[in-house]
Amino acid sequence: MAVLQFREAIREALTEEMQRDEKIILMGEEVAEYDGAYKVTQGMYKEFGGKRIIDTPISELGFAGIGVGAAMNGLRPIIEFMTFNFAVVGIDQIINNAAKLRHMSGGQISIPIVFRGPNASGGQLAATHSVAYETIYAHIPGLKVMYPSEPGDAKGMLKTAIRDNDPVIFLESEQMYGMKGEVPDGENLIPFGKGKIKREGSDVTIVAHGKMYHVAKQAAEQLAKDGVEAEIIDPRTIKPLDIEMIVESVKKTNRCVVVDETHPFCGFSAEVGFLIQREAFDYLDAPVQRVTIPDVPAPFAKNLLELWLPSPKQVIEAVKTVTYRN
Amino acid sequence: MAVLQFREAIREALTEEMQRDEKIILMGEEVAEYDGAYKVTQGMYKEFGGKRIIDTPISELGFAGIGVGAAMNGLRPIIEFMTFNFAVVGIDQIINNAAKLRHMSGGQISIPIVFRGPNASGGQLAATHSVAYETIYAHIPGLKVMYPSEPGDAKGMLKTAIRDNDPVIFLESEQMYGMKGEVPDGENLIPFGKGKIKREGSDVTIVAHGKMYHVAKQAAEQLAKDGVEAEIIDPRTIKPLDIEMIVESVKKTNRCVVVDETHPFCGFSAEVGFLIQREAFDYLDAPVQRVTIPDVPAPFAKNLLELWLPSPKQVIEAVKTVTYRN
Amino acid sequence: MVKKSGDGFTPTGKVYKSTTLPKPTKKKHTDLGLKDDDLLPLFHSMYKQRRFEERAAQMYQKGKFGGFLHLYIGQEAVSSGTVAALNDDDDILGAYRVHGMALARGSDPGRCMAELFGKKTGVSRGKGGSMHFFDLERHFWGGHAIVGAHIPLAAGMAMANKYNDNGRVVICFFGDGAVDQGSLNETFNMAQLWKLPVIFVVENNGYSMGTAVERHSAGELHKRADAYGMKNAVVNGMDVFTIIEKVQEVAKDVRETNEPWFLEVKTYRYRGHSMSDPGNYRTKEELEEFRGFDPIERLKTYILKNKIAKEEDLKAIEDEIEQIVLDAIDFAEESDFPDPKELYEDTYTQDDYPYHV
Amino acid sequence: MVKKSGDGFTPTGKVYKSTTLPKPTKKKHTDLGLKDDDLLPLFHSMYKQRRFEERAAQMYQKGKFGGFLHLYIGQEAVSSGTVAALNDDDDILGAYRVHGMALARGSDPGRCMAELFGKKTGVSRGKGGSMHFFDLERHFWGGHAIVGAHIPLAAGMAMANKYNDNGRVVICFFGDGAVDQGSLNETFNMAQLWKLPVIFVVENNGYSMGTAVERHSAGELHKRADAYGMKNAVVNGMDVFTIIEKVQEVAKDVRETNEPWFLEVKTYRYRGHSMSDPGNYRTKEELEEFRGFDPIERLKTYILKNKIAKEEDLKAIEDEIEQIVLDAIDFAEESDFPDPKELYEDTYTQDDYPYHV
Ligand SMILES: Cc1ncc(C[n+]2csc(CCOP(=O)(O)OP(=O)(O)O)c2C)c(N)n1
Ligand SMILES: Cc1ncc(C[n+]2csc(CCOP(=O)(O)OP(=O)(O)O)c2C)c(N)n1
Ligand SMILES: [Mg+2]
Ligand SMILES: [Mg+2]
Repeated sequence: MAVLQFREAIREALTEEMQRDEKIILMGEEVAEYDGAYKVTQGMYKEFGGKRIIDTPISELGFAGIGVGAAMNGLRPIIEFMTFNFAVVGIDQIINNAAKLRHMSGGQISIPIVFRGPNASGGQLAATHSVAYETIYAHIPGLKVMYPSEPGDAKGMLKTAIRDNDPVIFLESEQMYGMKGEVPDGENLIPFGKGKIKREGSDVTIVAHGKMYHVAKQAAEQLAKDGVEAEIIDPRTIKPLDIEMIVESVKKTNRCVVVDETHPFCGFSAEVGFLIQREAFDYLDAPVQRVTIPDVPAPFAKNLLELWLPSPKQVIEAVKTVTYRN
Repeated sequence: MAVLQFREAIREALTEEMQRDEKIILMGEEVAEYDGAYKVTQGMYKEFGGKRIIDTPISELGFAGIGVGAAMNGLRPIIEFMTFNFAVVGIDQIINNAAKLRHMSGGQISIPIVFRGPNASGGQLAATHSVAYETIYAHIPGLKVMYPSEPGDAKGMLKTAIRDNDPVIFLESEQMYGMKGEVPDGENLIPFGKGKIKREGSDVTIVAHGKMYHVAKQAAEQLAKDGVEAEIIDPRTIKPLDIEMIVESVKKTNRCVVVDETHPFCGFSAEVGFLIQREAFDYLDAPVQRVTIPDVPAPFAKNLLELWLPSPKQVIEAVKTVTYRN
Repeated sequence: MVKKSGDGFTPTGKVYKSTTLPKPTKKKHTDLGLKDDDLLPLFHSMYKQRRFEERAAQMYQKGKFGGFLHLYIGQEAVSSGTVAALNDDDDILGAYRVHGMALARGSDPGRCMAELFGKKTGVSRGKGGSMHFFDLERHFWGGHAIVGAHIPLAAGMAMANKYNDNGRVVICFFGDGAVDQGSLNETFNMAQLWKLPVIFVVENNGYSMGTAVERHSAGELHKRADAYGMKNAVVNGMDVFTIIEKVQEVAKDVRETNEPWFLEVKTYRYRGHSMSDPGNYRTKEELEEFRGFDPIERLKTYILKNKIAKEEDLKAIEDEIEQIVLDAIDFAEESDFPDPKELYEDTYTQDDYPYHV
Repeated sequence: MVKKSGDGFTPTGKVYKSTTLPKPTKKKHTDLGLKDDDLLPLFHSMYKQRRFEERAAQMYQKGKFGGFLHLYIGQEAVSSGTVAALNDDDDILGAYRVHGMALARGSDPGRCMAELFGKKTGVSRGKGGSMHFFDLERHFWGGHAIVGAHIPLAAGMAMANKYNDNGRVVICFFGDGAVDQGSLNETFNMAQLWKLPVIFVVENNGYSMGTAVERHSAGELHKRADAYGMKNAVVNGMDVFTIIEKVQEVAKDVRETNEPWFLEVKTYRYRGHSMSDPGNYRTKEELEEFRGFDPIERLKTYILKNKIAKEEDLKAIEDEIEQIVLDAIDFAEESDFPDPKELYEDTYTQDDYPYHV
């Protein structure tokens, strides 16, 4: 078990897969000669050269579409968005081409492509640079969506994403890139749609993925001191979602809080809550609660941004609500 | 009370508002000389001329952004997308500029703009041309989202949208344009966030907007024959949502089915279901159920498309489920 | 010509002669490497498209199928010429007016008609319809109906071809309306910068739906390539020999240099944009004038004048095609609709993907 | 110069002298309609930007604020020259490297610094930060950080100006990296077709983050306008007189004709792309060479050589500015953070908007 930074775990996945399969290429802004805006691809240009690690202009629509075209025609492109906020100008290629071409061609086309990069808030970058996009991608059929919370998961999940023959949205976090964690040696493929119980507990289920897992974890540690044992489920894959694991847990704890960095309205938190009430209605002792960013764009000011981001305190409050300790 | 086609009601709203306020302009593909791809703007070019009714190239990103810029600088643009499927190439201007500029400028900028056009399936047009986008827009703070189901609502809602100083997404339906309905004479402004109980009933609440209202209505008529009285709520505004009205109704009926033409995962139906379980937990006698299009892109083949679209039959099934009549 | 309005924004006024045809080639078929025997198949190819679509329009009007139907009638020299000029494994992409291109590439007329009907025997298994023909066996890659969105795909396919050094060229067709989408410019820049073996072709038929090209695009279309230093040319699209000549020449250059090209092909569609379009934006005279340049008639005249075949040989082909198209309709009619379970097929490659409800 | 790699895609290799400067104007300030008295304010304007940013960088390094910080140092001739050439009610938009432009337009240094600090007294009330300065009173419209996304906004603002016939011109700045966004092309087409009174300016500083312009854009940037028949020119951006001359001339033409322009201004940024960029993609020699063209030093030399002011006059201005900037820092430091309730302000104009939870 090596201890690696998040970015190193991702780099290992990329590198090992590229060594394994020469049809894999990697494109994006500053990925090659600059060694990556966030140094995820450091050294890879040197190792694989300009035919496989490709710097692009700031043309997200264009290079996302070029990636899809290359995938249709036999390559296995990995597209890095400097952040997913910038993917919005190219989102048509993801929503209308990557996600739908297989369907519209009656299954003739396959599109083995991974779109990856940092998602959600990266600190004080203001409204356009802070959105968590998993909700929007997960809403669109034809895509698979992953968002790891720890380096070990990241490596195993990314390898799965790269080997898959369908388009995958693979979300990372600029703020987690430096975070360290254990990464299993050898090959450790983590399948789609398999969550992980990252903390066992019997009093409440907390569903939290990506950066929010760490918020949930802090809250759980605090709650434990008050004698409340939270079970934390990190779904890891957003879509397809491991709803079975969540329902199983809720059947045990009878209570659930969803922590989510996307906006509340029609957000991932809503889906989880909806599914739980539908699948575990008779087991619920309290309505499912959610802790999300609010229904406003990200502010720049430090104090407002702190208010804006979900906090362990809010999670604790929500747990108190579902456990009727208020 | 005049009886008008849906497209006529929209045209009346557009025309009356443009007569009232000369800062209003209307832009889009084929809106002027061609009289509108779906004839919504018929005759308006003749009445208002090329300075106010403006044909655009097929450049959704460009003209959406030009609209936002014009709105920032004192005009009140109405942007017609030939359909909202094509707005996806321009969505960055909506999500990142229209929705966020006021916030990022600390309230200095206001953006009185309406983006309107047909949404969701328009018949056998296949995967890229059949998506209902209200879920995605409603997820993004900074926008308001409306989707009328009847001509009378359409006129009153569109007038409100046009007079508002915030960006509004106003969704219509190609398939409803020919549908007739009563339109109140005189000015009848329908405010944001006010739903309407379109059918009273005590056995189950059905929430359905836009085209789905008519599916719900058919189902309700059928159900009535079996002695089940459904209350139908058409929220009309998707965001802000009249959740109070829905919760009020559910407190009476204790059961709810949401009918929604967007995809299920993180869809509008999930939000409504989530909110109900949170706000009316103790009143629910059964989990909220939903009837949506499935989690696959729209197929072309007629028989598959019929399967794909929500049907009164599915609504009846769902009502049977929540009333435990299965 | 376009009047510019003083106070409006978009140039306005009825447009006469939206597009002016450059001169056709003066070369004979033998100068283009075509044998006498190649001409009847060319005629066959063009006429097949024409009759297929005329019949498809009838079927549409009879209510045999729904959705949009965009006819290619008038533009057949472009498809047939292109296919004649390229290798069979060169990759072709088109927009949503592609019945002609698919048929020219050899897609089975029955399977094409079945696709219009939404049958499971269709070229896209009934999932795509008129706008989304795909026939990968024939290197025909669709069928794309978000205007401009397939332009990057073409460059990406060319990237893969270059990567694999397989000598294949990609050719990508789109309408004059698509030239205004930013996807074109982003792609042109990368195609030129990265030296991608791809030919971009705008079929400038004078109109984007009801909007004359002068009303939607500033400047001449082919000049959009100049900005990137990309090679480009304007070509007569009503003459199949001209298309063959130019596409041969360009494909050769692309194969040798890996450098992209942009061709502006001036052509004309006789029918409305789609079945519901009355075409009030153009004059009868203009339509008549262009019918006078009909590519099929033109080839016919050439064949007869040069005594390559006789009237009755051509008639025989016409009859043969009539039968092919009628058979195609029968095939489509008799084919089954997709099975309900097919709704959940073809979205993911993963067989056991757990769809959400 | 760029090496093209045989098997790769993007041109590769270290780039020396990423940008070559066109000749500066030979005109004297009086030829440009400037009086002697106008020169010290120009110096003031440029030097203020320089010192403001140098101090801002220090504050950033001290951890006084977070987020990105993109410095404009080296490019000050562009902002100061532009402001000098335009009317005060002409509308200016910029990208995310805009401290200089706002200061040149007269935004209060204290409020600018406060914005960096995220304080409620900031030009954007602490909601925008470094990348999103807005000062509508001064017709300064931001501060836009999605690369290329403000280009259509500028055209839309010009549309409104034309509609209202108010004689205002819009000028829109963006970097060489933004030229590759399709938003530019879509906007250029409509601006030309619709005759919109807008000046687009690419500040070509040789690099888009770490990518030299030859590595991200095919062809010369100003030629992107040729495709639309849009007037364009290339200008030396290290000389403030050249900017004044050209912007005056272009603005006059735009006001008279309502026709758009595209200017390529060649300039250079001395610092990294942002605070975290070590700048390994360029040589020290190149940086030194461009520091040799420093616009502030250049104006200083001109003023002294032409005896418009003395060393000590300039020194006095420098001291004054030093104090202004220190005061700005104090103001920022002492200002309050926004009230928590402000989180829910400024999203909608509607006061009682019922936010969801
Ligand atoms: C992005 C997008 N916007 C709008 C449309 C609607 N639309 C379909 S075809 C068309 C006109 C295209 O004209 P052109 O490119 O000249 O092709 P032609 O019809 O002449 O073959 C329009 C506006 C669309 N399909 N996609
Ligand atoms: C759409 C989009 N893609 C990527 C980015 C990330 N990004 C910010 S600045 C930048 C480089 C822009 O360079 P240039 O336009 O030359 O401006 P300069 O920094 O030189 O002033 C990049 C890639 C972004 N903000 N928006
Ligand atoms: Mg056309
Ligand atoms: Mg630059």
